[in-house]
Amino acid sequence: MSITQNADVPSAAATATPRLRIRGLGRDFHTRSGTTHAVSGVDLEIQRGEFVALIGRSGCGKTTILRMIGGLLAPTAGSIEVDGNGLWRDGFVDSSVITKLGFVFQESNLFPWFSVLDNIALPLKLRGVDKRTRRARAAELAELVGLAGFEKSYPRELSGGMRQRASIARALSVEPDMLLMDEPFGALDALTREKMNLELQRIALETQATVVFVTHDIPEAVFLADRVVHLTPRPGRIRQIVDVPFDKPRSIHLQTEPAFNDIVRKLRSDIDEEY
Amino acid sequence: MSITQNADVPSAAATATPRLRIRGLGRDFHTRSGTTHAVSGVDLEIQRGEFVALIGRSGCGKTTILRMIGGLLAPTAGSIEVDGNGLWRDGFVDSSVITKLGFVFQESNLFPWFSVLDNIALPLKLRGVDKRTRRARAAELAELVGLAGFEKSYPRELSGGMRQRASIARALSVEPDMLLMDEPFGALDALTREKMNLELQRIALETQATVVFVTHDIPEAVFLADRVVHLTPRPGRIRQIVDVPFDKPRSIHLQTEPAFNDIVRKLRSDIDEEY
Amino acid sequence: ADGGGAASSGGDPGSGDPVALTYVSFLPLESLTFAPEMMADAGGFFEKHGLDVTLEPVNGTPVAIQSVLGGAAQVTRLSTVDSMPPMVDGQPITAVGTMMHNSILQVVSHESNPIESAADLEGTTLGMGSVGGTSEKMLDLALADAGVDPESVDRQVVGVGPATFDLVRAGQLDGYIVSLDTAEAIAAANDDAVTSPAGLDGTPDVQTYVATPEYLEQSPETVKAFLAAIKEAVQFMIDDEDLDETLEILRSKYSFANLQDDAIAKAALETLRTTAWIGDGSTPLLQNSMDEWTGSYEILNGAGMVDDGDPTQWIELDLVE
Amino acid sequence: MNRRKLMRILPWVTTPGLVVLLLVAWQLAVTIGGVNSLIFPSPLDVSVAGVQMLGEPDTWENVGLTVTAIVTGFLIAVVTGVLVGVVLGKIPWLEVSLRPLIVISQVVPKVAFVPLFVIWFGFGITSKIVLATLLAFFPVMLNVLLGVRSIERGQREVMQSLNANRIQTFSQLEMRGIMPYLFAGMEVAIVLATIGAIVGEYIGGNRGLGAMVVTAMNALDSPRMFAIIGLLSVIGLGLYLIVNESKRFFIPWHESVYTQRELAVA
Amino acid sequence: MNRRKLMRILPWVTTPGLVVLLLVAWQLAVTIGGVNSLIFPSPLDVSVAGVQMLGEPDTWENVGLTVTAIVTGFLIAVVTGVLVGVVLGKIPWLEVSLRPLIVISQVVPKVAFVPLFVIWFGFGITSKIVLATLLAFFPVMLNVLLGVRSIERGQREVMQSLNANRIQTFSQLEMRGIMPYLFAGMEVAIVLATIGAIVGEYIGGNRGLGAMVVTAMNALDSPRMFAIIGLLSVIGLGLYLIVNESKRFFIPWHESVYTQRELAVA
Ligand SMILES: Nc1ncnc2c1ncn2[C@@H]1O[C@H](COP(=O)(O)OP(=O)(O)OP(=O)(O)O)[C@@H](O)[C@H]1O
Ligand SMILES: Nc1ncnc2c1ncn2[C@@H]1O[C@H](COP(=O)(O)OP(=O)(O)OP(=O)(O)O)[C@@H](O)[C@H]1O
Ligand SMILES: [Mg+2]
Ligand SMILES: [Mg+2]
Repeated sequence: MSITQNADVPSAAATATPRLRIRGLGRDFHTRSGTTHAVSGVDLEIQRGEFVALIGRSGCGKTTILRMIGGLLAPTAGSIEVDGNGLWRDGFVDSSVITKLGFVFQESNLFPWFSVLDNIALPLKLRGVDKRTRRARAAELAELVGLAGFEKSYPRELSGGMRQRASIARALSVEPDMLLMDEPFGALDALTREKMNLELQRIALETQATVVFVTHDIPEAVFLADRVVHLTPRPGRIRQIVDVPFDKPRSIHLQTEPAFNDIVRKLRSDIDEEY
Repeated sequence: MSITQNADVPSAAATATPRLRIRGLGRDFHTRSGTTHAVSGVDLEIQRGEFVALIGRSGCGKTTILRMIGGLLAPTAGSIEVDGNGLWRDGFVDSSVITKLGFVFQESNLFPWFSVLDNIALPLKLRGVDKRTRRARAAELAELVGLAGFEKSYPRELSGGMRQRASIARALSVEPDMLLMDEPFGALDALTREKMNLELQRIALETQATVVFVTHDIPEAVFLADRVVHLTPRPGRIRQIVDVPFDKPRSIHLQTEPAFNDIVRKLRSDIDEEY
Repeated sequence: ADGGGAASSGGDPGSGDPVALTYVSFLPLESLTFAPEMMADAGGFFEKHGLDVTLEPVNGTPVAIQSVLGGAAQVTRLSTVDSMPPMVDGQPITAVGTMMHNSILQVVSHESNPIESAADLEGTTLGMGSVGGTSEKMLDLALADAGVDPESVDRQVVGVGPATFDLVRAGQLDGYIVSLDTAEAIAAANDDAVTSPAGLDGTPDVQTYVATPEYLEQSPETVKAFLAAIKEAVQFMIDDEDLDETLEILRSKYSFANLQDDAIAKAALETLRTTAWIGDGSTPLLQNSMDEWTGSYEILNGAGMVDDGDPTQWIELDLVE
Repeated sequence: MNRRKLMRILPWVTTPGLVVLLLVAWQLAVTIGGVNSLIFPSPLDVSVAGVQMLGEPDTWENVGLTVTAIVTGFLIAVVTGVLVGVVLGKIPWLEVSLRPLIVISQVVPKVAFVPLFVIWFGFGITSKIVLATLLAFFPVMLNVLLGVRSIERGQREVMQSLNANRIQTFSQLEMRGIMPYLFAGMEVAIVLATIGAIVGEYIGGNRGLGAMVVTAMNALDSPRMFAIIGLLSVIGLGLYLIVNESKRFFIPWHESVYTQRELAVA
Repeated sequence: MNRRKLMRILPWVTTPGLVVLLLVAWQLAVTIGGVNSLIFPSPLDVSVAGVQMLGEPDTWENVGLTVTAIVTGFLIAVVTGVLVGVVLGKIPWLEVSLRPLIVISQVVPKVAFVPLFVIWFGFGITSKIVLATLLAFFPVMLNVLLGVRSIERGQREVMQSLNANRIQTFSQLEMRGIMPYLFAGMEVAIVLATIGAIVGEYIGGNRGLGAMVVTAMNALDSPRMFAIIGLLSVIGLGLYLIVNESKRFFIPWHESVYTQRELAVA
């Protein structure tokens, strides 16, 4: 499957309602030490099944944007529409708008009172899936993320990377059609990471999920995404949106091709300029 | 300065007492779901001023080793000597052995009741440095890690990467002569990371600090370290120790040189074999 | 207000600074039961006898006894039902003067089911301040005296205030035991209330001041001065025909509803000065009577409420002049 | 490992040891120090009275009554305390409005309302249960309130992102997150429920161990009184330990439970 | 922003509103429902008595005494509770050995020790302070204990890695980490200290508001008794609110404080 769009006016040509339409999105934080303009004037449209990566310097507002899209943080400006329906209304979220959401947090946020398996199965439990089915599914996912053998462990008995993988498995358990991931592979070694990248690509294609993916790894962003959104900090604004034209599914060997590395290099030098 | 050693018998030739001598180090965890052999039979000698990187798959025992060296977790086998003095005795730590320790944790572990500045200045406070001096030093360090302007913020008002940087600044504030770092740059974007790598190299050289550095980024490990220790998981054992022969200080351009990439590639393929 | 004038003459127990003494009452002072102490205090009788008396209320007779035994206080006032058991046990307390010669406890009941004699108590549910306390002991004595089965009376702990009368009205209680002035107040406020000693006054209960023999040995003059002051205070109230001056003096220092109400206060004081304080009139005020004392002992002993002992050991007869 | 076992055995050694020490000191104070036996009877006298008292069937009936009052009051307090605590914890404006009234209901001297209690609830066990509940409610509610407020934002966001409804958020997150707080509250609450039930027995009716204490006191039978108090203490302690120990089953995952275990090892 | 202001103002509106509502219901119950005015005098009678009472200089002296006893007892309980809680929190074997005795000291009916109190501490304020302390100590200690145990392992390790000594670990980490727990404990403690001081005044002596309640009760002056109880409630509430509000200054960083603020915004 191949997604092709015009590079500079994202989604302007789209005829159907986009999965996600973000207009003039902004968020300020008021604290003791003054006001932080974390995000400001972000416009973005994302189609169903599209994979968008957010990159940018630490503190540029990636997490803030993701939390607003996920219905966790009220914007102080602008609007977010999901399938044409407003997500935020007067600071309150309309949660009926996103039903099958998978959110991978920057911190793993596992529940200390549940075992790894119960943590992974939690979303299924909330949907009323019966115990046997959800345990089976959770065990599959634990296997997928390389946690086989640790199903009964408590989160505190896991290493940092293992916790992160458990939280990825939890987000995947409901087969989400919208997946918001905040540096999900940040604590993983290169090879586990590569494996997870391929799995994520497979899952996203299979389920036609819309993915917004925050990372600080530029090759990773380019490898996975249909479009890479480059943010600049304070206030967090979109500096550019880069289309990645390679067909999907992509193989790991893509990373050695010059066209791939051209995009990576271009992004890197653009980010470099900020300093 | 250039450190050259025989690759396979680390430090065997060293005549002086090594800064750190680890013998037969092991650690088991007993949990509900059975016993995990997290680390087993690790032998390692590290000289004063040496920079050693630990790499290996997620869950292979890197953090566990670091915590034992830092006096935070009692080994269940083997011994650790610092400057020839035993660190652990009957499960109790002899904390007089390491006095100027800087520990960067995998989680940032900031204190929520302190501002960023107070968090960074905490180690100085414990050493009785007067308020004005420690504030000045903390402000310098905040600047160094790119947190200028956020000195008064509380940890919860920071982004993930900013928290991690604050915890690095905290560890550096006492000018440690032993620095244990657990994936310190894991949540940073590529460019901030590069900058921090250079700063870390400068500081380590200037202060002659002994550094043990956990990372999952192989190029980073090779760029910074005198020796790279490659661990394999369950039980965590040393698979190989690779010497990195380049002179220090190293420039960022080293990363484009073939000799550098040969080492990186070799390590990557060795780790690859594990799968 | 000529209270000081009333105490114009008298002994001279000490010279120089007033002697300090702590008196504990087993109930809060705000009851006319303690009119003598209050009068001695407010009327300056203690002062006149060279005493600096602190009046401290505690919650119940046991604490009062223990305060005296422990030395926190020197004098208290006890009914024989309460004082004789520890005396038999060999506790060091001695009766030094008799304040009241019979119980002033009253039973309050409802006119639809009045309790006016010990016989009426049979089969009732009766409220009282605490289980096993003075009221219950007096009740048991009266029941034994009248030949009523004590088991037939169900006892419940209640607050001994006027509010509890609602329980009587509602039929949850048949009656409850209160002190004299409370009874007067309840009767005054409720037309349907019946108050009566119900036989509780039939048994000779003697209320005496007690102190430890050790203290008596050490400061006999202070005890004598205390008794003399009380005696003069009582005499003053007996002499005060219309009780107006008495009330005025008491009100100069104390203030509570029963005291503020002329009718209730006078009625209660009248009963006290014509019966309880003087008894049958055979002994001078406050003077201990060995006959009365041993008689009371015999009855308690007979009812099985105290063990065998020698009551003459527990009493001093020559402290009131 | 060895130390861990030691920790399990230790309380069975040190606590009785301390108790014996206290008893010896007490006996010495009474026999040598010359404390009046009416104020403070000797442990020997007390144990004689205790043995006799335990032989009376009445005693056991009263124990049953008192324990029933304590446990019932405690359970009601826990259930209502959790409900009120969670609701107020999530609806700040309600909390802000109701808190003063709740506080007043706690500080108000209950003695003034005893007549009302008796009128409403009679002389039976109900008024004791009500008093026990009244006293035990507050620490449970306050700790639950704190617990709800202390739940990590990240964990809350997980539930939000999963579109969990109120009941689910309560059962999967809040109910479990507040457990450590709830247990601290319950430990105070069981103690207060004990006090409440006993006070209730002092001031109304004539049954229960509280009434027995008063009867013995009025009879100036100090040894018996202290024996009853000893019995009461053992009951209170037993109930407390049940609450405390149940923590191990309900929150094995909490730092306060597993660090204790680990401290024995590390 | 607007809502935040509202939250600040709200309690000043709703609480008096609720109080007025209660008073009206009470007045109606008395006048229409025919509750005996001795059991439950009408609010009007009570306020008349209250105004009169507030005019007596004695009242203010008694208020001073009672407040002194409460506050002193509370402060002693907090200091000792924190010390004992921290020490026991860090030395499990000591905790395991002492806990039963501490629990017993709490459940034991204090009434048995009233004579001892009177003998040791006299009729003055001391015995009231002791009772207030005794009651307030337990929740403080228990919550501090829980707090010490709940300190995150990672934060502890930071201090360990910095070679911090015990005092430093206490002052920089434990003292601050336990604050939220301590405050929950102190909120219960101030209420219990109030109860303790008042109970202390019941059992002996004739000063303080507790004694005034008993006096009024014995004097059969219900309106006055309720007026004193009202005054006591206001004092208890005031003290409680001081403790509660001081949280904002001591732990502005804690979820329980700042989420409340944010809830008003988000
Ligand atoms: N407290 C604990 N209790 C039980 N098992 C533990 C505990 N800490 C670590 N382990 C186990 O020890 C092993 C090594 O963990 P460690 O944290 O050292 O891994 P790591 O190499 O740091 O991994 P990562 O890169 O993911 O951080 C893991 O299998 C983990 O489950
Ligand atoms: N709760 C908050 N209160 C105050 N300021 C906040 C809060 N959350 C985020 N910020 C500020 O908003 C800005 C953006 O934060 P955000 O977490 O979105 O960054 P990020 O792009 O995710 O960074 P990182 O890569 O380090 O995770 C930062 O400057 C941060 O200080
Ligand atoms: Mg982020
Ligand atoms: Mg790790």
